Amino acid sequence: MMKFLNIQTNRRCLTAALLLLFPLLCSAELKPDPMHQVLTLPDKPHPHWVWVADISAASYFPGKAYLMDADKADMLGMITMGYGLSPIALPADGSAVYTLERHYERTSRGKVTDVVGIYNGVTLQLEKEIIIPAKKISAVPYLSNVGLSDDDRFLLIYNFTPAQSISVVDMHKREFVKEISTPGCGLVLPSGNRRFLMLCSDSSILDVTFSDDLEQVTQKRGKKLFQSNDDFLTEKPVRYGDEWLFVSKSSFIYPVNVSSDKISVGDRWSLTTEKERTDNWRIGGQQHLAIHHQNGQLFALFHQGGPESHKDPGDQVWVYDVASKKKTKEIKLKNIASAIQVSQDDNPLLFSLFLVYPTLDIHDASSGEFVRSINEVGSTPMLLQTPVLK
Amino acid sequence: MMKFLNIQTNRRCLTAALLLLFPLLCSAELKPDPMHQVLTLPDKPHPHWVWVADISAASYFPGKAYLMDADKADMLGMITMGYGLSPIALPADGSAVYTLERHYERTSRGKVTDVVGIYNGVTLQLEKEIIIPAKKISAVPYLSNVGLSDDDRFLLIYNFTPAQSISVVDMHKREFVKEISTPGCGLVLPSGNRRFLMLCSDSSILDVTFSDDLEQVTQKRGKKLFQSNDDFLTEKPVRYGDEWLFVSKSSFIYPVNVSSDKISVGDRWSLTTEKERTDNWRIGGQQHLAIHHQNGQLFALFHQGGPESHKDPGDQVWVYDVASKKKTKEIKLKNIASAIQVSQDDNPLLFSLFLVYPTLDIHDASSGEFVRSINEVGSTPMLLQTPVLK
Amino acid sequence: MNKKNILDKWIEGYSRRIANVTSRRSFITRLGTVMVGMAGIPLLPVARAAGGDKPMDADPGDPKSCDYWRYCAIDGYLCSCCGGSVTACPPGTQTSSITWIGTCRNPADNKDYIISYNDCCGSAACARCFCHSNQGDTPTYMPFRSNDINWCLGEAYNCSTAVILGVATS
Amino acid sequence: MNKKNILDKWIEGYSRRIANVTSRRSFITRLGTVMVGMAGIPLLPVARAAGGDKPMDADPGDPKSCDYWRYCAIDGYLCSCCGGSVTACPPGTQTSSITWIGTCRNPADNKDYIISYNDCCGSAACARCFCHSNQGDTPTYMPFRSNDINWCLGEAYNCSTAVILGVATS
Repeated sequence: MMKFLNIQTNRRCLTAALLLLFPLLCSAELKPDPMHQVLTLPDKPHPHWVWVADISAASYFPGKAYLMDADKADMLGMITMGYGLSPIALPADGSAVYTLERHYERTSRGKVTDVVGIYNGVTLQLEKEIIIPAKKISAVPYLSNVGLSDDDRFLLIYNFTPAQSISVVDMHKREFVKEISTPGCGLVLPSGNRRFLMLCSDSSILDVTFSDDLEQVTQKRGKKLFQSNDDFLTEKPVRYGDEWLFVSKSSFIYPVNVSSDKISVGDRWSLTTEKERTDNWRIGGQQHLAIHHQNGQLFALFHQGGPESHKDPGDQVWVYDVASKKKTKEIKLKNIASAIQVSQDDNPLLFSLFLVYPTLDIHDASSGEFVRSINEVGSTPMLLQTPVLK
Repeated sequence: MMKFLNIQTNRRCLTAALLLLFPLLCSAELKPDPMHQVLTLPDKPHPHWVWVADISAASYFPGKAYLMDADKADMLGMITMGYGLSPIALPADGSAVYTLERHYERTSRGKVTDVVGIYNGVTLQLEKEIIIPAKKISAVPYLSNVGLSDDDRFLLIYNFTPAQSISVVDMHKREFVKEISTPGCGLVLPSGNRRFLMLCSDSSILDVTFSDDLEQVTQKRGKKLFQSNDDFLTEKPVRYGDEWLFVSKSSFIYPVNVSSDKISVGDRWSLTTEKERTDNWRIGGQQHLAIHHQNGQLFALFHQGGPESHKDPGDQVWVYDVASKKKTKEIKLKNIASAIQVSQDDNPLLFSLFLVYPTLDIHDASSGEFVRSINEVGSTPMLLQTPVLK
Repeated sequence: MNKKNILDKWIEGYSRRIANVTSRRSFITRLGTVMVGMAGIPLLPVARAAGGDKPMDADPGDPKSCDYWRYCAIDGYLCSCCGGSVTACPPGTQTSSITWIGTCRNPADNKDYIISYNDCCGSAACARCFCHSNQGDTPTYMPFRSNDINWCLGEAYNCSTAVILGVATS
Repeated sequence: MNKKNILDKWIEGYSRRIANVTSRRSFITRLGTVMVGMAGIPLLPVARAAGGDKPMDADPGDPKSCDYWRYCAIDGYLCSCCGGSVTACPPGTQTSSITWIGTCRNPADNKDYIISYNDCCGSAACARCFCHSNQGDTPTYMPFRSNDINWCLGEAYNCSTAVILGVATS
């Protein structure tokens, strides 16, 4: 009934065997195409690439990471990551994309397996899976739920079962190393080659250092950063050099310096003037801070809303010079946004999206001008991640 | 750090232990609610229930089956079914819902496992999984891809790998029995207690009978039903008593009678007049026929379109008296539809939906009047199935 | 063509709050990091009608609407729209063993109630009646008032209920 | 607010065809049930620029548009919009070992070409540029011209390409 035909790739004419079945003309104007091609990416990430991670909220899976080229308004590829969504991790050499994936034995039920996926940075093909304790936090995804040590060797994963801990995976040896128990503290904020910070529920910072083999782990609990839950720090800080910049619900920046053995908390400063606070301008959204490292600029997503609107989307991005703590620009977004990110080159782009629409908006981060939108980026995208360029 | 408190259900006040932590007042106007309740369905399905199966086309999984109450405009429950989508099967006693599920070891990749799920008809909890050969067709779901024998004992599953076969599962013994090879023929149309039909690619019908233990299987290949691919029969026939009513691309009905040992093909008759054909009225959509068994009515989904528009949605449902082969009514739908179904009671409802919108529309099947819509039924629903009421 | 879908619902919910720039009164009762844990309690299957009952005078509003008072700190799909009720999970799901809580004011008696938002688990999301309110919501590192966490934890999330634990005195 | 999403795209595609009640000329070339099978051929990874090339004069149209002539019998997401090209799969996917075929007329030379719609597999759907055309499409029981089948078969479906096999004489 069925006949299988082997067709040679890059052939100009179909084989004689095929000609017996199809009335084909070899003098066709268009030649037969090569078969079974799979594209690869360029060797190095481009600064105007951006990963858009989609939580597929109609089911809350699969998590999908779309790689988009902002200049060409084009998609470059994607990775499918299992149940829910965690951020990806991008080593600076561009050689790989690390994913954090949850899989059920029966799609949405049965035995849980959490894995770190190592995808080739050029082919996006899965190279290896590292099975880790099935404890990763299942939540609205924040960048602070997973991170790479500064030298890209250790992947640090925040667990919540609700017992809190950090899973450490050695990406050089490609193996899980150890789980560090961190009761009362959450998130994971890499702060050196063998160091990370966590935020604790009493508003103190946990400062954790570890040795290569994880045999030695030191935990230091700091003082409370704030006194009241009324103005807590959000889970969405950004790293700027040796500092973590936290932002509070009412838009104060708390800088935490990790350059020395003992962390130091700088004076808080406000992103808003008194007039702006009176007018109810405040930070909001799921990913509301971004840093341009070279220019020393902080981008923050603002909207007008009540004190409980800290997760509401914003319609403006305000730009600050971190050194002078001054606002330098207000960018009115084309569309409201729940997440922002900025590219790390000399002509930086501001990326933004609103989780309920699969549209990626691109503005010129310097001029604030709208550049373009890219449609159909998943169904409910939540996170924006740009390649690390060192 | 964390304290676990046991809370009694149906308690009027919280326990003393809890009072130490929460400043609670026992004289509250609203009593504490019972905890950890899970609802059940009534013992018997209601004729105005309808199962809406969603393929989640933004990822093509998970397949979800929503049980909706058309009278109350309410959802009753759902079942999640893994990758892609197959129809469910509903035994007439309402005791169970049978699903056909595909699961990957890693959500969207890795080892494939196909299972038949047996869900309790009242609790919708999974009672048992039967692992079957991982060969079920992965395709746009049609009701004719799976079926129950007339006595509800054997579940028949159409496989396509692309080798074609039928998997037979004994639902009394709850075990897979046998795979029947059926080269060149597809679909599975139950036609008795131990019999099913298939449609073959040369337009003939394959008539298969089998013994309880599947030791004896007889296959009879019939004559070609039509001569040209130009007017093929669609994969969406309906069963009416001892007849399968097939419809062709150009809207001719081919009745196939299975009441005797040898199938008989009745004269074809047209759903459209010559004038209607000239006006390009034709059948379309993914589920375009429905039967009201007691009233002997055939419902068919119509639109105006070219000869290649056989999968396009329709905006009218035409109603026929099967006995007289006459059109008795034209129902103008509130919204265009890709699937229709009809309830099996004395006050029948016509259900319809369009796969790109998660909205279930309900019309009075007798008067044709629009009754109501139910919104938010999945994301891309494709199939409508009503309880079998015997 | 009826285009009202889940996305529109989300937008509606957000837009309402974006439009409302005046701050609503905060009903937060500070509870610290107490976890209401109920692991090991068996499921209590109840027939649908019983589970859907709710005294209307003392408990005003529509449990299928995001405006219902108990939902002041919820984030998810309302079980009332998913085959469950405001206090019960839909058929085919399991209740989460632990929960997050909020404090919501009942407009009928003007009292603040402690609400336990018990998630229903073991199935893909219901995707009906999305509701996202953040009264008293805390960040995920202060977990037990955080609605960003999937409280099904190791299981898949279907929908959220809003169960009264008791009244909070101010 | 930009609300153009996948659903709108689907609607657009359908609406265009619903509006067009005059029948388009059918380009069907009858092939019977021949399957073009290529199991066992290794993947050929190619750099992105090379895979995207396409002679424009002889092959007119935009491979990112559902109107492109090669898509006359396609059903799925266009790999051209998904990181692949009209003939190549996106990074991270695998090509299907077997395919379905269609016959489409190239407006440049007015010849009918046999098109192999090779699916790209192993990942969830790309969900960009949905395109559903049915010229010469057959039911699933006549499988090898049926675009309703997921030709990734045992694997998950990501997107579809449209590869020229050759010209069909009439």
